[in-house]
Amino acid sequence: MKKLSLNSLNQWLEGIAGERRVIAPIEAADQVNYGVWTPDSKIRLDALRTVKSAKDAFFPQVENMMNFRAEGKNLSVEMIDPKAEDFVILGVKACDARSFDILDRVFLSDPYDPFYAARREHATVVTLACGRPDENCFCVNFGIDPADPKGDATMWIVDDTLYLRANTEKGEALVKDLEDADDAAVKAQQAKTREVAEKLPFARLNLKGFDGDHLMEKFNDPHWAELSRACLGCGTCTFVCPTCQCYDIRDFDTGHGVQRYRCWDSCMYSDFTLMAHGTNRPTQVERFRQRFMHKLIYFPSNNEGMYSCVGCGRCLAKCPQNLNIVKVIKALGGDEA
Amino acid sequence: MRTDNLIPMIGVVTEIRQDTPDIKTFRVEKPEGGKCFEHMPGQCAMLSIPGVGEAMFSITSSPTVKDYQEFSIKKCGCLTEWLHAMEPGQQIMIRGPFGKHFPVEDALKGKDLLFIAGGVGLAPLHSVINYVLDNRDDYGKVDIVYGSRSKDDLLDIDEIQSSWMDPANRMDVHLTIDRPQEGWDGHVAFVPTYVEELGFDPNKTVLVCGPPIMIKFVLQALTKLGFQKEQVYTTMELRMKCGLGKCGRCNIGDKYVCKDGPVFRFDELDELPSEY
Amino acid sequence: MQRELIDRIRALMDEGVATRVLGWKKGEFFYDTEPAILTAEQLDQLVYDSFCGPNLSKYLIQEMPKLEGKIIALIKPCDSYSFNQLCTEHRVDREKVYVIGVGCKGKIDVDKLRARGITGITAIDEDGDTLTVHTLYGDETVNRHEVLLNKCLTCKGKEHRVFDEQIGESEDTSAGADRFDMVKKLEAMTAQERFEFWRGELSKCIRCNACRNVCPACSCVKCVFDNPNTGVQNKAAADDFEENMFHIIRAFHVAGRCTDCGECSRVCPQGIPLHLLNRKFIADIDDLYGEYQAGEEIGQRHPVINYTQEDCEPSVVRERGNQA
Amino acid sequence: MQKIGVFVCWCGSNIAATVDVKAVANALRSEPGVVFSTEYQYMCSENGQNLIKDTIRDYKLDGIVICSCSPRMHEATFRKTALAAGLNPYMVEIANIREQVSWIHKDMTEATDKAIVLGRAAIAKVKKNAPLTAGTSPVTKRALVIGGGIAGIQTALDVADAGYEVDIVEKSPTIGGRMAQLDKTFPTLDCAACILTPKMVEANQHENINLLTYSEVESVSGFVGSFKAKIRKKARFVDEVKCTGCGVCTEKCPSRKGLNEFNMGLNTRGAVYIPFAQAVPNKAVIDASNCIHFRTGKCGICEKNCSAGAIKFDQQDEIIERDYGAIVVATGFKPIDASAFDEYAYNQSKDVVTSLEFERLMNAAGPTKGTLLRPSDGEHPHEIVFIQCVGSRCSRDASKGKEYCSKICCMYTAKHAMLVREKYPDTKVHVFYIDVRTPGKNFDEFYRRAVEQYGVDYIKGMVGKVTVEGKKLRVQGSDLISNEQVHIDADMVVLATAIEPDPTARSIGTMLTASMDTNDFFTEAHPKLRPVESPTAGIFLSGVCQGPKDIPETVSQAGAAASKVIGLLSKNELVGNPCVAHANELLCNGCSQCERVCPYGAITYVEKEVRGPEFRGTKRVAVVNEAVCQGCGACTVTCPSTAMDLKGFSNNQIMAEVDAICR
Amino acid sequence: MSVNTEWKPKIVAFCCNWCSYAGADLAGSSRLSYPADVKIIRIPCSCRLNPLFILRAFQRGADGVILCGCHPGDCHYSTGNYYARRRMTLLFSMLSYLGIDSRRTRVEWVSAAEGPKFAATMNDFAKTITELGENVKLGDLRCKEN
Repeated sequence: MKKLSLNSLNQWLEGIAGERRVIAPIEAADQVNYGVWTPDSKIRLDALRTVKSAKDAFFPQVENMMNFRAEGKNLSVEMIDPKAEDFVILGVKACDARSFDILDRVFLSDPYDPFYAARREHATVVTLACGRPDENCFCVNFGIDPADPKGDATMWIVDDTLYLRANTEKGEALVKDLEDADDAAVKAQQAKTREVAEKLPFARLNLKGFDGDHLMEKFNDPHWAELSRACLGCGTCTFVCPTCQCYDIRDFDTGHGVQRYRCWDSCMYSDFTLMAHGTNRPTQVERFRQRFMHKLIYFPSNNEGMYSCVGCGRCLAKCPQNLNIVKVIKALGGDEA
Repeated sequence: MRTDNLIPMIGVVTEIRQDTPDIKTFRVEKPEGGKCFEHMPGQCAMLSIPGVGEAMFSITSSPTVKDYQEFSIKKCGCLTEWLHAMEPGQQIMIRGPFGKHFPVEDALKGKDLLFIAGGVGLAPLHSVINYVLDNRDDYGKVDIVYGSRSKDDLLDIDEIQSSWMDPANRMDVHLTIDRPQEGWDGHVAFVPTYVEELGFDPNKTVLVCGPPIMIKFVLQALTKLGFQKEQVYTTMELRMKCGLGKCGRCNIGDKYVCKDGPVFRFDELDELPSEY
Repeated sequence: MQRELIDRIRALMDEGVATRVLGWKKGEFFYDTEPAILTAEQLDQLVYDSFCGPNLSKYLIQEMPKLEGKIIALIKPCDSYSFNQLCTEHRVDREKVYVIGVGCKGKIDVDKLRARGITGITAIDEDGDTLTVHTLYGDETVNRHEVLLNKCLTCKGKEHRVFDEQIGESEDTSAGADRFDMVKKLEAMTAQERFEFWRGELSKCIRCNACRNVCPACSCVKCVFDNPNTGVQNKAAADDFEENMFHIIRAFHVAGRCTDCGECSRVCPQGIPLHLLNRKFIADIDDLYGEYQAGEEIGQRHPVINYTQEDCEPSVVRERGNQA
Repeated sequence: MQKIGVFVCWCGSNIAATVDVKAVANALRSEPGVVFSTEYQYMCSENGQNLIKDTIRDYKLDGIVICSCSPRMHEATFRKTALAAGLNPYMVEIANIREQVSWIHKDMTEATDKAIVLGRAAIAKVKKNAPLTAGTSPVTKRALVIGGGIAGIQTALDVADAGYEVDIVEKSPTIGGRMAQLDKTFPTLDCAACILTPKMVEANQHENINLLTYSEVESVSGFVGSFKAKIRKKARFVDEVKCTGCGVCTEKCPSRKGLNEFNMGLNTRGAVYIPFAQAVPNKAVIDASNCIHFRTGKCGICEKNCSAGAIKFDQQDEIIERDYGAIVVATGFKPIDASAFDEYAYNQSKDVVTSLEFERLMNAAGPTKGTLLRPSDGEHPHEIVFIQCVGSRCSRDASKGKEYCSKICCMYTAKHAMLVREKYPDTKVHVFYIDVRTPGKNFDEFYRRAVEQYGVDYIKGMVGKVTVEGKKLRVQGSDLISNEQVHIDADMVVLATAIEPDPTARSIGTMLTASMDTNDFFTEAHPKLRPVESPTAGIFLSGVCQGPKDIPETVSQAGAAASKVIGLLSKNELVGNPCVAHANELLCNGCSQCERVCPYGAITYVEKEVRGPEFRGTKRVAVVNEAVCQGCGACTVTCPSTAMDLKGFSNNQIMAEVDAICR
Repeated sequence: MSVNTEWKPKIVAFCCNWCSYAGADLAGSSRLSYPADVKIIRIPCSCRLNPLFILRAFQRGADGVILCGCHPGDCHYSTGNYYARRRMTLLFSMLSYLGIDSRRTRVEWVSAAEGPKFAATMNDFAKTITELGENVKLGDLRCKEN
């Protein structure tokens, strides 16, 4: 265990930022999002949640994949080299840290995604334990310990001190020069956090029956129409979600060539599955159902029961009309546990 | 592990045939000649025109054709309109192959085969039929039921008549059109009705492709004739983008059509939500 | 008031006025009320309290084709403007809706509590202007007015512009605030300052379309930004331009029709003050073409589809000297 | 991929001298979609057009781009060329590399580069073009002529003679207009009334002509072939059918306060009056503002004296609504108000008169019965000064006068001078002029006759001031030839005042959506090639309303306008402009905003069953009446969902041009 | 990106067919020159100008956009330019509000008879834009040539 006074945080970060980009929760225009840290940035390690999750660091919202040029009848294609620069992402909470495992299942399974893989390879993930879970946090349901997140290194903030623990070699390299510390304060904080986490309103959601075996039963559940009634079909939940990974591939004609880029997409959008002759999900009920079925049934069915939800609570906080996955779990759940 | 699946290669359209008023067949080769990649019957490829779009099409030609791949494409949207407006010699982008193919090397081997196709639905089966034809001795009796709206909408009619109907090839081809038409002395009936009329032996293995409504009724007809769902294969069409089972839009239940399909056996489909 | 409302709706349903009501229902917490359409059997789920912020009028569009008879809609004073505007645009049929004008004394914004560092909120006791917030980490007291939704701080008044009957008292929560205050502040800045302000705000945009999808004026059957044939379709704010483009065009498309309901800013996950774009158009319209409030009456012809021969020239923008 | 052909025109040296046409053709050849690109000396020539036609056929072109002069010049030509080769005429786009490039740029590189960019934009646009087919609309076989002067009368007669009905709407109680006020006409000096009145009578008696005098057009709606006009027939307070034109009432009328309009207010008339002896229709009219009966409720002398019982004090304005296929504007002119020219003492002395007033003073039917007398004291003037260009060619002080030349003043002043000298050889006549402009048949001979034969004293120079000195008018001017100041003590001064369009022209122009220039003259569709048509289809121009003209020019333009009208009315139906708005039902929100901005009422809403990939069912959608739509595009911008688009100028077409230009 | 030795502005002029495009033709036939940086797009009426087109032009790298139409009251379609006037006023005001220099957008009324005015307007506008320099605030970086 190492430690660092919060007062010297900037100094430490400057040292790291000299060699590689540091991505951290930064407040800009009143909102905290992950961004590239500079000495002028207002770092907000204390913020429980960033608006957007940390997935941007590996799977950015927009990413150029290749360029095309046309001359006469001939085409040429030039692939964009996946960014191969080392970077540190700092302050990732336990829920977001778990989301990387989930995204890995998607992007690093065969055939792996070169863009995502390159970023994963070059990243050092420094997580931060939660000290003050919010009432709509529910990560504990997915076996996540908010007090002891994973990553290459883990941080705790106790009063004015930042405690750090390296979990991997990458992490070790980052913290090795810091002052040693004992873990008593961290342990105390962990106990407190865990105590709160256990008492959270959604600490014990009933996830029984959310598996591949109950696929058709859940799919045909009569509650979907009611659950989705107020859904605006916007992409807020998708875009703030740390595990949503659907994307679109689009072409942009710059006037000098065509850029093929990919960008986040949302299964909540009416054109997500739209083809020239129609769509297989004609109403918001089907689209809404798809999103939650995927997170709670389809994904675990293909991934040894791993849910594609980390309980970060962003959709609870951000849905314009207060729809969210907890309401779905409760409505569709079997008998109360 | 392949990493280039998202990056297409350049293909040249070397030949374009107008098959029906709204279907053209495109022959695609590498700029230096030869096939862009190897594939198996039932697999698909992503064709794209930069700036217009990219879409998944099933490969119509048989893997036994060594020099090129062919795609029979119906005009129905922005990209297909562009494709239909193309001239031979133009380049397009192509990537693939994608998806599961028909089990021509295992489950189908040695079986009596019944192919049932409607309209442009012949395109994916075309690949299998020619594959079977080129390995004729590996399979039992072959029947083909093919129907379309009118005689002008029958795909590959020249090839059907000259090759598939050639007695030497030992295949029974049953053509039908939906409505009586001048100049047509063949059968007139909807495909499902014709299948029922023909009354096939329920020991055959069936490969069916066509419009959803046709498939639904063909399945009913087959059930009546005593076929089991485990004997029937089909291929699906959904909106796809990445082809890698990652972008999410062809996700049906716990399957991704681009990766786990497009070829499915009907008993597999029964376990999926009916969102296709 | 919630009890009174439920009783009255039940009575109306018993009379056969309608079989369903568009209102709000309870969520998981006391604050996360959800727009809902409820039948007589589900009426007990109906909630009407200080957390019923969402403007419901847009939901009526999708209900119109399904309706046999009427639907009851709970409309707050500010929502009544949107309702009228939708009627003007033939998106909602006034005849098919039984409007209960529900009283409103301002709605509370939980995010404002969170922004004050009050987290782990489990309950709120309201006592006049004082709110006692119970949290996992202890209790806090705040002034109610300070945590009202932004739109309540520029309340359009307690009058329902349309209703079949009214239930409950309303209160003007604007406290005399000038809703153009921030617009004026921005206008007073230099061009560079304004540019930086908007870059800072708009660069947060994640193009989730929440602003558009919640907006009662953005009721297009297919938005230009979703339509591949328009040439401006895009799914992501790929760069600065896309961020600007989407919001400028959206604001322009609703100019003259925007009732300033404030939903766009309420739902923005990134807290972008989108209403300041719409409000700029409103300020300009008021200033250049005479005061106009969209949705005041059904059947109005809004200023952007109107003209007078004496209108000012576009050079007025330069002449007003706010280009500095 | 579409196959586009590009044709770059040299326009002789007009384009080729400044634009490297070969380089343009070469650059455009490599644009995606272009399969053919060439240049040629004159694309609009027969050979050029044949080249285009052959290429369209040989290359099976889907669209062509002509880089040439303005589309306003030859768009129609090349569309016909395309059609002749079997290509839809709307698959033609023109890059304007003459007016917008070669004629305004000097640097060859710069001009060539710009020509290439404009060519690219046209290629980008034509690739988004769609073949268009025009709709048709019926033609109402009746014409409306607004204005009953010589222009209107001549047009009406010519149209009527061709067998079509014509309504003449004249705001004053009689037709005849300004020409009726003239005494003699240059250069032949025949009497205006003698040549005009037979035409007036003919118009009155023509079975196809319907005179609506004392009437004004209130509103016009519709479009070429199907105009609908509302005409207000003002109350004459005299029953036109019963009135015999005997004139008894006009003699008995005790009110004598009304200024005689016909005599330019130089004398008065009764409140009930017939404008002049040869008025058509020869019917009395009551000027209510001067009538004692209308002012006090008493009098009624005319009523008592009318044996025909034609006086009708209770007559009301009548609104007549009629359909017309064509409208001719013949609203004429008036002299400008001379009172603005204080330096010529027009306001100070009655003996300073305008030329039109002088015309009345010389006329036998005028206030002096044709004897030239000073209006102030009725004495015979012995020395007269004519001042030309009063208010014309006023470039230095445009607020007072007009920048243009009024064209007719030189000649009528020569006429006046000559007539004075002939009738009163003792009278000295001086004419101050800037230039004497006599470009017409026998005009210069006429002017020289005035100088040489009649001894009119022409002084090149300006008059600085006219001052009243007792009974005399002191004219101070400068003689630019002898370069000295000139002082003349004259008995009369005649001002050749500029002419301007009739004040009613502006409102009529707005009503007809016919464009006008800043002087309120109607704009012709083309200054050289379509001089008698307004840019607004179905609106034709006759006479001075289009620009200053003398009588023969007016009559010939009137005839030309008539022939255009006849050409139009001879058609049973018109082929419309296919560049009209169109609503995509699937995208339409049914919001009615477009309906509200359409100036033609071309958009209506209906409940309709629509089927699309995302929607099936009944919805409220906009429908465009293609015969009524004129293609302005106001609706397209109002529509937030782009459901409304304009054919020929679609969103995608314009956007493609923008992209190409900004590339 | 290559060094911008001689930057030339890109100016898009939307001209209504009936007045301003004819005015441009008159400027041409009168040989009244204006910078080649101005490229004209013909639209039927000033009211056809969709704000989308203006933003599109800026996206693609335009440095200035000008709309020319018939003088108010002279619209060939009688009311088109009145609508255009309101729309453009509001749009320009909005762009200015976002910090885009209001001198980059302009509306001028030019009749078919005003060839000299057309040329003078374009000269003046081009001069203004040249002085303002490259538009960096509203444009799509992807569209820059590199």
